[in-house]
Amino acid sequence: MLTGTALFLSSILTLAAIYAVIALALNLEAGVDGLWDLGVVSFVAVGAYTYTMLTVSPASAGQSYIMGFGLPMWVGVLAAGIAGSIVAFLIGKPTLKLKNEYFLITTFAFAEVIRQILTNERWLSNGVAGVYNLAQPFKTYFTPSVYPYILLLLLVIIVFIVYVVVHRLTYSTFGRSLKALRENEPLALTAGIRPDRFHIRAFVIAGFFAGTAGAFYVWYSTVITPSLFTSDITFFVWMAIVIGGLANNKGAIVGSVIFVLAGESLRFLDLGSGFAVRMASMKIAILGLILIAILKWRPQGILPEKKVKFSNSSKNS
Amino acid sequence: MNKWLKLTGILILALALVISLGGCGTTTEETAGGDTINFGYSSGFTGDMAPWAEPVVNAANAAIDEINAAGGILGKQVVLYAEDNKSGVEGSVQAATKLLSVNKCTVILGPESDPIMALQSFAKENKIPVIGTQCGTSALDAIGGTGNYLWRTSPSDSFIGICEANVVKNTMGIDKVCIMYENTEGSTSAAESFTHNFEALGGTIVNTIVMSSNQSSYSSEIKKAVDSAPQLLYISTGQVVANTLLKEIYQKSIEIPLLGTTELQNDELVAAVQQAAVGLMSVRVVENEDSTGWDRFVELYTDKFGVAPMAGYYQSNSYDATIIAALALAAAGENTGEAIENKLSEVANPPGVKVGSYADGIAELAAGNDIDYEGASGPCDFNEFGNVNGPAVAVMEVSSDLKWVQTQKIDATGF
Amino acid sequence: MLEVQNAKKYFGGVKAVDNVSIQVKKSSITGLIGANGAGKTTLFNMISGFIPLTAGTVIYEGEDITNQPAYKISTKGIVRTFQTPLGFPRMTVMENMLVFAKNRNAGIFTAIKTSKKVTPLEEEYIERARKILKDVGLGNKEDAWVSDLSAGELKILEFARPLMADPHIFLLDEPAAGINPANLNSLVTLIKDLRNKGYTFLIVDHNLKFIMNICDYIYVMADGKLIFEGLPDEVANADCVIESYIGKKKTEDTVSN
Amino acid sequence: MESIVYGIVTASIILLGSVGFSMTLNAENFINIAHGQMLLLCAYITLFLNAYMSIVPAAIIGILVTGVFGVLFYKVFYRPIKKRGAMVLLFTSVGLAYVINGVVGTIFGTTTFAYKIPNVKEIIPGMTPYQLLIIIAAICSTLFLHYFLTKTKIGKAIRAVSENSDLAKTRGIDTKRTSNYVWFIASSLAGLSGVFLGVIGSIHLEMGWNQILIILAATVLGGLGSIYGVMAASVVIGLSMELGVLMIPSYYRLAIAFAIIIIVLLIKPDGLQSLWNKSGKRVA
Repeated sequence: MLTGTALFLSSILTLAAIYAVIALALNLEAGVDGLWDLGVVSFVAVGAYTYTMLTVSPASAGQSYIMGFGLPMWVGVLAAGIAGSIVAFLIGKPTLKLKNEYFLITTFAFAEVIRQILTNERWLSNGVAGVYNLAQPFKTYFTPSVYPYILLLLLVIIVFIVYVVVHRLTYSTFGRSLKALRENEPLALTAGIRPDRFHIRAFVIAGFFAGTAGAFYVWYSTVITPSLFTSDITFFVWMAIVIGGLANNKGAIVGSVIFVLAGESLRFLDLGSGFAVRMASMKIAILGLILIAILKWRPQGILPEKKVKFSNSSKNS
Repeated sequence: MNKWLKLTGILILALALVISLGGCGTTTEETAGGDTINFGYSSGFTGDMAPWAEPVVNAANAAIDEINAAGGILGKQVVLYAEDNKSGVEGSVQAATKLLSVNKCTVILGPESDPIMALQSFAKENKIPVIGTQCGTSALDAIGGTGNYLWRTSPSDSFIGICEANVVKNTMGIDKVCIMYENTEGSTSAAESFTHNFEALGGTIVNTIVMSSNQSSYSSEIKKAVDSAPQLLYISTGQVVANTLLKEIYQKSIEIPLLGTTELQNDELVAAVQQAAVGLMSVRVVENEDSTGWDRFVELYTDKFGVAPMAGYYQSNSYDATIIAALALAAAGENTGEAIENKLSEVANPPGVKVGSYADGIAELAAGNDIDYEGASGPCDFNEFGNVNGPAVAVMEVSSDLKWVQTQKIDATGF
Repeated sequence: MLEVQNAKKYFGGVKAVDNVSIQVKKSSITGLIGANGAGKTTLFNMISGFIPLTAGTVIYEGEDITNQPAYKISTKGIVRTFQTPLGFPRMTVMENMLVFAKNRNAGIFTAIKTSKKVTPLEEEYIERARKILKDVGLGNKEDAWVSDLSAGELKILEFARPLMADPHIFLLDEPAAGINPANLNSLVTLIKDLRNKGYTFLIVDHNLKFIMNICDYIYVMADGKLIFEGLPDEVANADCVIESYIGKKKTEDTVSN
Repeated sequence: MESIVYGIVTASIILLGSVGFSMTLNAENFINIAHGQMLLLCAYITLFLNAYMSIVPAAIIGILVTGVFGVLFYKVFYRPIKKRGAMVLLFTSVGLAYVINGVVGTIFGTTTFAYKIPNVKEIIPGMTPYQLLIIIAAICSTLFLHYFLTKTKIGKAIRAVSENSDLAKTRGIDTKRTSNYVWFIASSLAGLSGVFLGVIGSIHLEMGWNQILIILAATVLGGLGSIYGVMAASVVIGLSMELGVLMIPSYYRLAIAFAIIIIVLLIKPDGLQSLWNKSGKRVA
């Protein structure tokens, strides 16, 4: 029982780690900078598809997609990040001047349009049928029973790297300027901070990491279809950072893990298969209650935004 | 920086611990059986596939009850663990992992098209057979079968497509068809298969209209379809779209005959749209000679749940998959995925004594006979890729008193 | 030093600022008074680049800065404050100060590469900020959330922040609003001190007494037009000012109560 | 021509769902994601009642009950945390949406349902009596809201609260009472919209999620809480979807709507209301 649970746990933690990467990216743009981005899934989708199209072999009979270069995975991951950045730049350039709710709905609309294109343009990415049986990294070196742990280890390392990068950005001058824009844009202007430039940088960086997360998502699911990239991912990651604590990078990770764990551990609430379907609905309600409860008793999230102190900075560094 | 180094160190240590635990697990897992035999069921209890969830799980439970009533398998009772795959790929991986590692299931039943495709390598690597009961995707046509751990008891869209095309072109004598399908994986696959086969038979597709899900109206789409002057409308959608679409077609007094996919062959749809469903046709796979399988299942299911099963809800496919898995396990005499995998074809396919229930099956097995299970959904004979085809198809139609009735049966062996 | 020539701002049909010209001399304290809606803040917004001019020019140290974006104008040494000083609420006082330090364009890649929390350059700025905070009497508030400061402390921080960037001219929007008399005196001292160090001020305020007390030269606006200019004494005695400004203010007060 | 009729019908459905949402957004200043689930809730309550009575009384009771639920949810979930800002409220409403959806799913199961209502034929191309009813309901509810907010005493109070709740309090307006009205009316309108969706289509668990997105889009496109803006936005989205299908493949129906939203917002960053409302101040 224990070992089986460990295996299941490692599988869902892997998923949590992927969400954590997206959450860290979103946290930079939405938590540190104050962008209400409801289209973060578009970076993930474009990253995932770029990765897949570059790393798979050419389309076989009955399939149809572009590229299929069979490039190494790491090239694919890097390309996924770059593709995410490019999409972020293209979306951000015209939309970043919009205010909160307007920005929110425009980014959401972009995400929907991108998903519709991926759904309907068969020649591009094999449409709704998607591409199946995609490779996982370092798979051949390990036995299948150990591999889930290896994938988890790999993703933990990735989360750690992304965390370090985002953490450094957050507490750099750059991050401080983003926070200033979030807190009081007119005042930030008088400090000589140029909003459009800083916003687009934050957006593009977030696009990069969310793009790479797309590649990791493909590792996890071994399948790519447009239905993977609904706005559920966006809402999920938003909830993770709100629960974890907006603008706290550790919070983004903690929020992702807690939210995935909360959802998945409800699978252990078992009243037998006869009730399984109704239970699935009830679990949604329980998840909702958990969310409400956390927000009620910890409105700033589990790990609220940290106070930046310099008073004894020499000892702390 | 030191803090980070420490943190990484701890994380790696923790992971190493987990891995070593997992490593130990693999050695014990093979032998761990427990007092029960565990079957897993993975299906979309939430999300797009949710309308099908209850009926299919009920059907599997009906089978489990029957198995346990007959003394279980190898003297052990069977427990069904049902997990929500959230109608998608991500949930499918989670559900399957949980069923395999936590519930120690030796077979996973149920997944739909996208979800089962996500388990392609999972099934093979973990040596756990996955038997789809409600997936039509043609992507599965040539990748399953013994050794690949993927199976299905629901017919492939490719096969249904051939049947539908034959029925439309040859039996009804219709040449011009307009296709309306929803752009989801299941619906697209069915529509493409029909298109391909209908054109191969010399028919003309006058227009293909792809619909987005969840719209409040499809008036514009219907108008486009009618303008192309087809002799028949081929409809491939989920429940929700079908409800709106059929109502609107009725409201516009459009008299063009309608052929829906098997999925639309259910009573909820008819109850929902009432008169608008009258005349809706649909094709399903049946036995060639008069088989009692379906009737027996209808009776059994109705007794248990108070409503009759419908072909479009894949209940019979779900039921059959459960029974076949149980028979395979009984035949193998060993509760492992690998053992079941190797016997699935054998118990379901000829040659052998034809059996129609689990009790008959184990009796024959005990007598040392090879068996050939004939199920509620048809003969359930797997081809080399783990797909089932049928010997005949029935054309179903909604009668004016709002009942699905069989209007004709056509031999499908020649298709 | 700062010159506004024939500035006009029309919102639709409303002439918010109509052909106003003012001049601010170096190391002076220039006042701008007028009733609510007289166009003072609009003029301010135009100088600091927050809203574009309909017509006219703004010249700063001989350079035409008309309609340049706000972030650019502020880097030239023109800083402004706002009527309601909020600061950056969910940042500490020290962070608030550092935002105004001039190293804000530090590259992203440098940031990613730097493992130190505080770079040597920032160390310098932190020292500088501490000194300024100490000077203005906020020395013990370095690590406080700005949202936790009192209104008076916020006002003072409003002055302290721009000092990080070595400004040349302060545009103060209602600095005396909502301040109690005791704090007001220290504010006056602070402004005068800074002026003596060579800083220049343009102040918009309601509070006639405060303006009269502090300013070297005063402009009076009403209904978007400049109606009077002169030394504090002259303004205090000008009929048109009393009539238009003070009279209006009274009626306004009665209305809002 | 027919497409215009389809467009108006679609617009009315969107409008009916959006006016209530727009009202809570306006009065409470947060995006209430659970609004979509109020549609669902009412559709299912009406479905339950429909088993015992005909659709009209069932719907009326259902709508009133939903209104009461709306007030109740506000009191239990939103009001205690109102001070904590729009983000916390928004995600609390997401949580509540899950709760409603989950509870309804647990009780009714996951299959699709329909009301016991007679089938009808179109009276003019693209419009059945049901659809005509929807158009009338959409127009009436908009007019009612306009009248209510601008002419009645309680409506004026609601507007005062939404513009400046502190000031309204000092002027002696009972903000709690006005909030109750807001939530009752908004939830009832959501309920009405839910019943109509069930009438023309079917009743299923995803209907709330599907609707809230288009509602959100219409409301933002209209210009956040402006009722005329929402009207205009609904018409723009409805017509662009139906007319767009004539030129672009129909599977891009939804994409067309979103593309229009992107384009409009890039040209008019304050939404459609800025077309007639130059000062950028919200009206009604």
